[in-house]
Amino acid sequence: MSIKVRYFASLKENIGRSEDNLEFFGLATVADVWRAANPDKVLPDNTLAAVNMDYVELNGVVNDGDEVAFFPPVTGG
Amino acid sequence: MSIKVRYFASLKENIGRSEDNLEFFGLATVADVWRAANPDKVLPDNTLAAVNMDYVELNGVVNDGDEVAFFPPVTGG
Amino acid sequence: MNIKIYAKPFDPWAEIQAYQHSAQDMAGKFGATSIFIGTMRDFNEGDDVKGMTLEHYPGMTEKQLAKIVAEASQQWPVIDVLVLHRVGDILPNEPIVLVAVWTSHRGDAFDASRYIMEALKSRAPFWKKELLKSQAERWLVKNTDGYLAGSS
Amino acid sequence: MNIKIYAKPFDPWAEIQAYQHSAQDMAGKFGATSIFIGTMRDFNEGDDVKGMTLEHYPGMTEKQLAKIVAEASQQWPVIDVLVLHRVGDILPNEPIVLVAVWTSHRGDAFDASRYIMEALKSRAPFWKKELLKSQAERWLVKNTDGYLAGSS
Repeated sequence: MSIKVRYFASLKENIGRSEDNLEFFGLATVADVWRAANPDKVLPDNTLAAVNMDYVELNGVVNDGDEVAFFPPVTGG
Repeated sequence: MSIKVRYFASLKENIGRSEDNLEFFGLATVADVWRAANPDKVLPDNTLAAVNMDYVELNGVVNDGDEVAFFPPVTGG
Repeated sequence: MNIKIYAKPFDPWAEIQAYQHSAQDMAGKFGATSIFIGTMRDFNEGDDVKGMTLEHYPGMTEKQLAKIVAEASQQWPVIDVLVLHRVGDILPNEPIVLVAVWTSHRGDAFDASRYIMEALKSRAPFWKKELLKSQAERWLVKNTDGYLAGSS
Repeated sequence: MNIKIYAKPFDPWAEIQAYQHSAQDMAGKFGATSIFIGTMRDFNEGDDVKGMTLEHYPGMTEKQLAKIVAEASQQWPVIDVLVLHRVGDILPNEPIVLVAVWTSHRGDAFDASRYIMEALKSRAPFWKKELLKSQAERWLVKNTDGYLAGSS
């Protein structure tokens, strides 16, 4: 299955990319997506995750075509 | 001593006057002012009183030249 | 800090904007503005309302409002406050009251503006008399409690 | 109900006024309007701030804001809501966020607008990067909690 991964703000700067496109075989969680996209980088504490623009836990399962996003705590308003 | 009495809103309409000017000899409280100005009328429940534009209790003492006001609960805003 | 009683309709947006622009020392300093505007509705307690007359106690109104604003300024770090209130004949859809509070942080702006509105409702000497569509007139008897009952 | 993301400065007063006029069904029905405006300050955490870049997650921003407004509308009898938020390069004294809530009664307007602001601060995907007078850039790490700490 195809997963699009997006990064925002300081996390995007730290990683040096704004997005990845990954292919998975079988079941994958949000945490798996991070590990596959960033094998040499531990997910920073407090990172938030969203699937298809809704907040999810890291053990949430992803499906083909999902957009998975990782970003630091929000600071709008 | 001279006391000016003012009435507002429904209380003014009920009494039929907007003000009174009274002369007192000796000590007088806000309640005394009402009784002198309206001898045949019990002070309606919930009536608020002010002396010189500050809220007071009915047992508050008045002084020469004071402006005493009686009015129903306020409904602004 | 400014408190004004208007006998004619006022434009709340023009008033706030003009006040904010005139208070030059505010520029760049405030991060939060909380504004409350009370507007006359065309119905109340189940009746159609045609208009309203707002009576006040000139002098005491200003004195009590200044006290309330001073109390709020003691409780929260307020940068500036604007309070406007209509009196006289008011038509539905016209603003009755405006409270604007400028602070550095949002919690203070919300708290202070709400405090001022609640205190104004219970202590500022204004009285509303409604003119119903039926031509009957009635004095409003009591302001409901916005804090506890969540109503105005 | 309207939610807009602006890449350019907006005039909060013109926006509210225009929206209130365009929503004809509101006329005479709302008694209370609570407005919060967050404005960029020229200092933060002890440093002089020259400007700010506000990044957002297009699409998710609108989705989360719509959810927040829906939650508020379920909890309080809200007549209408307007939410505006800036993105891009922002200068001191420019409005960053505007939340306006129209209700019948004041308690609901205060409660709903504060709820929306707090939820926006904790859940809407916006990120601020400050440009200091020293030319250093820094990402804001955390929004303080307006409810508990009374700060923004």
